[in-house]
Order: sequence, then C-alpha cells, then structure tokens
Amino acid sequence: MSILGLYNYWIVIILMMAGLYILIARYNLIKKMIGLGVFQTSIFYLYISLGKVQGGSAPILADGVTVYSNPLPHVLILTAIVVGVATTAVALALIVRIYESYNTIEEDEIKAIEALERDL
Amino acid sequence: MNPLWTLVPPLLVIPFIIFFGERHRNLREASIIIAGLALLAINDRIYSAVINGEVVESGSLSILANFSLRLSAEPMGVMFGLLASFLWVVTTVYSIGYMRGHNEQNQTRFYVCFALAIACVMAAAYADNLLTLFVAYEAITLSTFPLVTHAGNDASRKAGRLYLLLLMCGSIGLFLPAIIWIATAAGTLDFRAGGILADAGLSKTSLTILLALCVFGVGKAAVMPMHRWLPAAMVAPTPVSALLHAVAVVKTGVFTILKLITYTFGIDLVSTTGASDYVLPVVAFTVIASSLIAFTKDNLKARLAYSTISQLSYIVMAALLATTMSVMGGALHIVMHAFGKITLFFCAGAIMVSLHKKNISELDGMGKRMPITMACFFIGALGIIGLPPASGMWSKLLIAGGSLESGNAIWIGVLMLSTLLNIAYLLPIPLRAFFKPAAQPQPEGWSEAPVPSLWAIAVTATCCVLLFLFPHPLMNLLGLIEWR
Amino acid sequence: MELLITIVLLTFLVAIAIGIIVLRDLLAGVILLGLYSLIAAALFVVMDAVDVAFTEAAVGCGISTILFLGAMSFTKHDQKPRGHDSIVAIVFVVLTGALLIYGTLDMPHYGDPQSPAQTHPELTQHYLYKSPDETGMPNVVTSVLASYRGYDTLGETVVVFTAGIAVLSLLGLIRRRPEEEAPEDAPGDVPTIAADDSERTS
Amino acid sequence: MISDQLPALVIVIPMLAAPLCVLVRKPIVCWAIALVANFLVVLSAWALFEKVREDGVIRYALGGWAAPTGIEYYVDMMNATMLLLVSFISCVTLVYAYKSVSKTVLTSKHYLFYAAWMLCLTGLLGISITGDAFNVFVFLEISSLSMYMLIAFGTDRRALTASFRYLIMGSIGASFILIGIGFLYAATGALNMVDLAQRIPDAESQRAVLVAFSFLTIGLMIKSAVFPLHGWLANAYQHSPIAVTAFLAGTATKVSLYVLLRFFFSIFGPDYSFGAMLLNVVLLPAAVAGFVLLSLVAIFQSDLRRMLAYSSVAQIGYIIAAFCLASQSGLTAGIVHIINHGIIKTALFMSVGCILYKVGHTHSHSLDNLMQKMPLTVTAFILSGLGLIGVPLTVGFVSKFSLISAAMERGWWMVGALVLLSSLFAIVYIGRVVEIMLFRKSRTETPAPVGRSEAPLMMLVPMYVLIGISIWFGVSGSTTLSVAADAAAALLGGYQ
Repeated sequence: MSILGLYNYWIVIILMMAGLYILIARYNLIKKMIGLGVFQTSIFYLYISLGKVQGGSAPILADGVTVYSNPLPHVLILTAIVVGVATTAVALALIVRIYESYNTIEEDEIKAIEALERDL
Repeated sequence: MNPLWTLVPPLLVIPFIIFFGERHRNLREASIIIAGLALLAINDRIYSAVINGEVVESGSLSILANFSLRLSAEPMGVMFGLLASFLWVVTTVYSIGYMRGHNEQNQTRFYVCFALAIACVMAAAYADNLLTLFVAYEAITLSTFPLVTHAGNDASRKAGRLYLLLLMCGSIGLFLPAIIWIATAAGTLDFRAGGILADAGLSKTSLTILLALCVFGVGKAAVMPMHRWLPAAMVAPTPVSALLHAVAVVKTGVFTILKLITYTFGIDLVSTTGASDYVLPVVAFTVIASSLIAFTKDNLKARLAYSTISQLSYIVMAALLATTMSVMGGALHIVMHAFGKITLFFCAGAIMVSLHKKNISELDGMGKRMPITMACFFIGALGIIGLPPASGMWSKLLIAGGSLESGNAIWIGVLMLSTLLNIAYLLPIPLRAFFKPAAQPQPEGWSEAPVPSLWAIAVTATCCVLLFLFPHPLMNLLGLIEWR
Repeated sequence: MELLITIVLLTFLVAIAIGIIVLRDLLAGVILLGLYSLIAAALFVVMDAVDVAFTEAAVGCGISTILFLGAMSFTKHDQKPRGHDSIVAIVFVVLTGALLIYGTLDMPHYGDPQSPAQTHPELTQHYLYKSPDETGMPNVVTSVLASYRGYDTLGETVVVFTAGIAVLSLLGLIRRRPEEEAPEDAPGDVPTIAADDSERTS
Repeated sequence: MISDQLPALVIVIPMLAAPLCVLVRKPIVCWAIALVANFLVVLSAWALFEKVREDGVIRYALGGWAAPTGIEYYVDMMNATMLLLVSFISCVTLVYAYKSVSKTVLTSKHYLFYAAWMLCLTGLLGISITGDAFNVFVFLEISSLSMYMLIAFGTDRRALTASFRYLIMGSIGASFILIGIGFLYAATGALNMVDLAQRIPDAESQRAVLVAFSFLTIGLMIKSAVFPLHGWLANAYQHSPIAVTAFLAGTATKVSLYVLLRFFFSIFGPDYSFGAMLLNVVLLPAAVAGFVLLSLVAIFQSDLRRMLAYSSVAQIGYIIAAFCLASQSGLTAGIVHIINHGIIKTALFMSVGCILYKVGHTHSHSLDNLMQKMPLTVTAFILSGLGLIGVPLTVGFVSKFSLISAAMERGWWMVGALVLLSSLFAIVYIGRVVEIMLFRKSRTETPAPVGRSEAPLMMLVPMYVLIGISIWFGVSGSTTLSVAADAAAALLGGYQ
C-alpha cells in the first residue's frame, strides 16, 4: 500500500485542478458547473482518504473488529455532498433563467451583450 | 461663562432663517442681526472675563480614545471671536443692501451657510486643542463651499471645485498627518503655554518638515503655492468675499498657524532650533510675489485678493519669526487687516452694485459719483498700507520690531518693500477716482450704494481710524498671552 | 487486491476528467460527471466510507445528473465549437496544484493509523469507543451525524431548504416548455414595474 | 433560564422565521414576521453582548455534547459585536426594504424574498457565532445560497449574471475554505476552533498547516472581496435590489472579514500569521493597492451604485491594512472601521435607493439639482458621504485617525500617506456627485417641473436612524473605540 502513500493525494489534487480549470476557463455556464462537480467530488475524495486506516473496516461497530476507519470525515462529507448539490441546483436554475433572458449560455456572448447595453 | 454659548446664536438663528425664508425677508434679516448682536455681547462678556483673569472653558467631549473636543478662551481666540462676531453684524447689514440690490438667487441658503460658517469660526477661535481646531477648520471649509458656488454657473462651480480641492487636499494630505505626528510624538494635542513639542525630542529636520506640513497644510493661510483658491473664490458674492475671504476663512488659517507656533511648537523651540529657516523664505517670497501680481490686476476684486494673500503672509511670517513681539504683531494684524480689507471689499461691492463696474481702469472720475465710498476706500487703503491715521500701522510696527528682535534684519527689508508695493497698487485707485477726469461724460449727482451698505462701509472705515487712536484694549488683551 | 482496484479506479477518474475537458458535447459531459461520481462512490466503498458511497451514488450521481439533464432540456446541448484555453487559468491552476502537492509532502501517508486525525482522543477515539454507550447505535457515522454533529446536519437541512426556495423563486411553479416553443415573454421573466402594477390592480 | 439560551436564540429565531414566511405567503404578513423575528434577534444579540461584556466569554455546547467532541458556540467580545452589528443593520434595512421591494419585486414572490432574507441572516449570524471550523463552511453556504437568490431578484436581467458570477466565485471561495479545513484537519485532527488553536503550535512546522493557511486566506479573501479578488462585487451590488445591496454592503463582506480575523488571530495566532507566514508581504500590498486603485476607479463611475461598490472594496482595503499591523491599536482601528463602514455604507446605499425609488435610475450625470426635489435624501447622502471621506466629527474620521496613528506607531509612514491619498480620491468621487445634486442647473431643454417629491417615510426613517447613529459614533468615537479595543484584546489574547 505504500506506493499509494502520497501518490494517492497527488492524483486527487490533479483531479481537483482539472475541475477548477474547467470551472475557470470554460465559457459555457453548464460546463462550468460540470467543472464545479468534478472539483467538489475530488475534495470529497481527499477528505475520505484522510480518514482511511490501513486494514480498517467501515465504522459500523461489530464484534471481532478492532480497527475502524475514521468516521468523522465521512460525516463531514455527507454534509458537503448535500451542500454541493444544493449549490448546483441553484446554479442550474440561474442558468435556465439566463438562457431565457439572453438566449445564450456562453459567457463571452453574454459579456458582449452586456457591454452593448452599458453603451446605450 | 462657557464658550459654548458662542455657538448658540449662529446655530439658533438658522431655523428662523429657514422659517422666514424669502417670504419675510425683513424678519429674516432682523433675526440675523439680533443673533449677531447677541453673539457680540457674549464675546464681550468673555473678553471682560479673560481680562479679569477668569478661566473660561467648556466641558469636553471625547471623540477619540485620548483626544476630545473642548473649548476654552485665551487672548488670541477672544480677539478673533470678537472680530468675527462684530463683522458678522456689519456684513449682514451690508448684504441686505447688496443682495437685494443685486437680486441674488437663493438668499436663504446664503444666510444659512453664512451663519453656519460663523458658528464654525467661533469654534475655531475658542478651540482648546488642535483636534478641535482641526474639526472647526474643516467645518469652515465645508460650510463656505456652498457660498463660493453660490451663483451655480460653470465658473463658480469650477472655482468651488478648486476651493474644495486645495483646502481639503491641504488639510487632509498635509495638515492631518502633521497633527497625527504631533499626537504620536507629544502624546497630547492640547494647546499649552510654551508648546508641547519641546520635550518630544524631535530633531531639527523633523521639526522643519513638521512646520512645513503645518504651514502649507493650512491652505487657508494661502502661502504660495497653496494660494490659488483665494483669487478663484472671488466669484462669490461680495459679502462672502468680504467676510469670509477677508476675515473668517483666511484669518482662521493664519490664526491656526499663530496658535500652532505659540501653543504647540512654542516660540522658544522654533527660534532656538531654527526650524523655520526653510519655510520663511517661501513665505517672504509670497509676500513680495503676490504684491507684484496684485499690481498687474485690473479687476478690482482680483487685486484685493492678491493683496490679501500678501497680507496673510505677513502674519505667517510674523508667526514664524517666533518672538513675543512679532507674534503679538501678527495677532494684531489679523484685526487691523480685517477692518482695512473688509472696507475695501465693501467698497468694491458697492461700486459693482451702483455703477456695475469691476475694473480699476473704469473708475476714473468716479469719485464725484460715489464720494463717500471712495473716501472710505482711501481710509481702508491707508489701513492696509499702515499709514496714519489708520490702524495697520501698529501691527506693522510690532512685526518689524519682532524681526529686529529675532536678529535678522532682512525680513524688515521684505516688509518695507511690500509696503512700498502696497502704496503703489492701492493708493492710485481712490486718487484716480477723485482727480482723473472720466473717459466718458458722466451723469451729474451722486449714485451711492444702497443705504444699508453705505452704513456698513462707514462703520468699518471709522473703526480703522478708531483702532489707530485706541489700540489699547487689544494690546492689553494680547499682553495676557502666556508664552512659556 | 484493494490496491489494484484503487489504482484502476483512480486511472478511470483521470481519464474521465480529461474527457470532460476535451469533449464539447454537454450531454457527454454530464454523463461523464455522473460516471465520475459513481466511480468516486466505488472508491469510497474501498476506503470504508459506505454511507458516503451511498449518498454520493444517490445524490452526486443520481440527483445532480437529473438536475443537469433537466436544465439542459431548457437550454443548449453544445458548448461553442471553440477552445478557450486561457494561459492565466492554466498558470493559476498549476500554481494552486503545486501548492497543494507541496503541502502533502510531509503529510501522514495514506492509511496511516498514527496520523493526528486518527489519534485525536476527544474526536475519533471518543466517537469509536464511547458512542455505543452514549447513543446506542452501532453505526458510528449515524451517531456522529445525528448527535455529536447534529447541528451541522440541521445546517445541511437549512441549505437544502434554501436551495429549494431559491429554485422556486427563480423558476416559479409554472411548467416550462422546451426552448423552441418558448413564447416571447416567458412566464417567470424579469418582472417589470408595469407587470407589478397590473398584478396589484387585478 | 432564557438568558442561558441566548446564543441559540440568535440563530434559531431567524431560522424558524424563514419556513414560517413560506407557509404564510401573504406579503405584508411575511414582512412583519421577518421584522419581528429580526427585532427579537437584535434584542437577543444585545443581551448577549451585554452579558459577554460583563461576564466574559460564553461557551455554549449544542446538544449538550461538550467541545471538541460536539459543536459549540464560542462568544467573546469580537463576535458578540459582530452579531449585534449584523442583526441591527439587517433589522433597519428590513424596515427600509418593504417599500422598495414592493415596487420592484413581483408581489407573488415577496414571501420568498423575506424567507431568503431570514436565511441569509441565519447564515451570517451562524458564521459569526460558531466555534467550529467546519460549521463555518455549512453556514457560509446557507448565507451564500440565499444571497445568490436575493441578488437574482434584481429588476435588470444583468442581476441574473451578476448572481451567477458571484455563485462561481463564491463556490471557488467555499471550496478553497473546505480544502483549507481539510488540510488543517489532516495536520491536527481537530475541527473545534479552540482545539485547533491549541494543537496548531505543535503542528506548525508541517507543510499541511501552511497550505491550509494559504487556502483559507484565499477563500476568505474571495468572500470578503479583497482586491484583486473583488471582481464579483461591483456587478452584484449594482444589479441586486437596492435593499439587498444595502444589507449586503453592511454585513456580508464584514462577516467574511470577521472569519479572516478569527483564523489569523485566534486560531493560527498573530505570530504564525504575520510572523512566520510573512502575510504582510502578500496581504498588505493587496490591501494598499486596493484602497488606492479602487478609490481611483470609483471616480470614473457614472452609476452611483457601482461607484459605491468600488468604494466598498477600497474600504475593505483599509480594514485589511489595519489587520496587517497585527497590533492592538491596528486591530482596534480595523474593527472600528468594520462597524463604522457597515453603518455608513448601508446608509449611503439607502439614500441611493431613495433616489432610485423616486427618480428611477442612479446615473449621476442626470441628477441635476436633486436637492430641490429630494432635500432629505440628498442631505442623507451628503452626511454619510462625509463619513466616507473621513471629515472630522464623522465616523470615518474616527476610523482613519485610528488607522493612521496605528500605522505611524508601527513606523509605516507610507501606509498612512496612502490612506490620506485615497481619502482625497474619496473627496473627488463624493464631491462630484454632491456638486451635481446641489448646484448644477438642469441641462435638459425643458427642465422638469421642480417640486418636492421625497421618498416615503418608511424609507427615510431607517436611513436617518443609521445616520443618527453614525453621527453619534462620530462625535463620541470612544464608544465604538472601546468596544473595538475589547474585541481586539479578545482576539490577541487567544482562546481561554
């Protein structure tokens, strides 16, 4: 398991950064939200891997098991998953409204429209 | 006697002014005059209390942890307070004639701001510490801003912008850092006899920088290059120029510097360390240069404005010489110059209202049409120059004595030179008016200013003479200043 | 075996992330995101986080995919056929990632039973060994969720409530038609003052 | 005893008011419910504040599980002050909101508006009161989600994009905070703030702590709109309903700044944050550049709301600069400016809202001679504008004087000088508008008939309440300064 020692974290970080990159660099609003999803899921993964104990089992107490993985990160991430989906829902509702008002969901086009409005 | 009372009449009259408004103009102006007389009476009470050695002070209001707002009377402040309250009454009388004769707009706003400005001047005069003085100083700037932009046209808004910009930039950018520096170095901002910086252990360089920050930061003292606002502000109606730019605003500036030198730096500290060595030449330059500029101006109010700049720098110079005699002379010059200059401004306004003339070149032969005004102008000019029988002589003598005392005769030279220039740019005006024939034939008979204005002019001109004859009350008062 | 599974699944995740970056079709992106969540859920099982895995599979993979698909039915399926790979974004992301990797260099290794997180006497240890007596539930995650950190769970409920009313206020209860049929002034459009007035008078 | 339950009441009341609004749905009743709830919160916060001031720190274990096993509220002078400030500003703004909201928001959605307002208040208060790092994240999301929703209520369609951009930035910020908390947890195993503060000194050498620190800082900088991460703020403030802008300007960024303070001083400790971390090298230039540049940018804005938004970013720069001093006097200056700026900026946005209500727009170049038409509103704008500039006897002077003296005490002359420079810019941007409203004659061909047309009393009264308070705090600055000094001492003293 020692290969995974830090390597595990690094992969997760790369995944996180992939999500962050989509979130920042893509102009399509839905794509941005997909990026946010990748970003957040990776953060959840980071938390869960912090709680893993080698040779441990799920923190459901049972006879004959002595080593358990840490339950606290699990609890935190249960909360965080729900929060993340809530954010996604609000964002998607906003996107639908933006599409109705601007007839596009590409950020650069929206910016162009807004710049035009400001000049008027 | 609580000096807070001096704030009451000018603030109390404001609701009345607004209430009477344009509909009852007589009542409105009567209420201002009553307030002015009440203020004068209060100041007189404070004067007698101070002469009798009583302590006159208010409670304090703590606005920052260690610093508070507080009023108290000391000789220079009493003198300034008396001066401003007396001239408020006179100016109000004058403005009745002027504003109505000129059909000015927004007269109610004008009187409200005017009263507000007077209240601030009172606070400045009786400030017990530098913080209070600074607060009052800023308040004066803000309350006079609507007066400068009174006309509302592009020119006056431009002037107002310059006014606000220079004064605010100076006070926030230079003066406020100086105050904070003083507060950090001395731990207090109180005005104390002998100053608070003597034990602060500042080097000569620091003191020089600090002094420069103060002198240039107090933009109202109009030391070059901070003087630009003053001529620009002359777009204001003449009563404003008269009271605010010959008395309240500009005199608050020099008054602040006098107080700083006397009670914050201490005259001994300034004279022994030579902190003013680098600032004095600039001030002297201002004296001469502005006199020269005044010489070139044909617009009467502009010429008077530059003359004001020069005279203000006298006072700053007197303060920076930092001897007892020069500082007293400077303080006295606040009063003497105020009466002389306000007379001149009143006359300029009267000429504008009656003859609709703004330039000196058009005044030839006008002595026949406005003899009283021109005669008063002559007296006022003598007062500024410092010739008997007008009041300016005493203060100039004291300042000259002070510069001898400081051991540097060069400053006397500056004084003499500028006095000569004074003669050259002021005296020809009445002389031309009386003795030079008019370019075009003029209608016969007098066409003097409106009666209230004429009264005001006569009163201030008389005061010029009276102060020449009886300067003792003021001298006695200034004799009470504690120097150390 | 566990190691092998982990490595394979992680590799999948990387491949999916690359796929999402490269592909322009939004539908594919959404499906890949669902897949991403599903694989993450599988990994959570490997890491003993069964509760989280359930939730991730149901919420992260299920609900959020449905939300995405619902939103897309009102909008477009395609990202514009242009890449916008911004240098600034790349630099920012690389720097952030480098900082994170730097931070992990002296972290306790994966699965280390002696890490501070595992040995905290009043948190992990308390939860694992005292919770049966204090709460009487064998599933420690449940007892922490419902009792020890019940306040967080309350907060979570409020978040969901907030999201609910936010969506309600943005979209309204009126049924939306797909884009082609949408009338000029779709209901739920930006309210104008005139509209407001008419509503008040009626 | 009810007084023992005060910390919980502060959160529970608005939290329950929100669903109640949704159930009732009748606009005026919802508003009344929200107002009453908010008023009760102010009372509880006030009682809590007095209690903390007398008896010292209050620790309230939720569900009876003592920290660090459970979650606790930790209330000292610092967050007691924040609770009072936030709930009070919200209460006053809520009174103000009724008129402007009924004009611009669809009547059928009023109940959602007030519910969201209550949720936002819950979130902000929850962040301020909690003593648990992860709980901060949860309540941050409550406040953020409701803020996105409130902003999207704006009349302009640009409100939607402003809200979305804020959502993106806010989510990045929240995710960064989550990463920071995760690394902190990895390094110490703790989530409770007091527990963290005890364990960090042992873990200080770990790189994970450094990473946690950096991510928390960046995340909170985004949430509190510190230059150069302020991009979301201007649009959000400009396009959201004006009552929401007034509310957010006084509270939202301030609460994030509070969290920043909590992490820098209580949890990591000033020695770590400003000593080992050399935060000054990063944060101070950002703060200084922020208040100088953004004040300059504000001068060129023709829309009043946008101008004030940029000015807000500049003011946040002052606060951050004051934090960077990391001394008792510096912190005091920063905290006092949080209070003072919260009050005057809310009042300023309220006066702009009155203009919007009557005139219909906020383009500064066509507000000629507004003084004739709306004297009370313009007077309010001037009075609070003077406070923003920092004219003596206003709150701005108290803040700036304390900030500059604190900077000079530390020997940072340049910072003091730049603060003054940016005050000069403030004179220009406020003065420009005031000049137009006061002195400029109308430029239009046929000047509109001039007559008094003031905003309704329900908007004017809350505005003047705030202005009255700002004058009171300006004239007797010691009131706020002593509170701020206590708060600063609580932060610097660490956890007991």
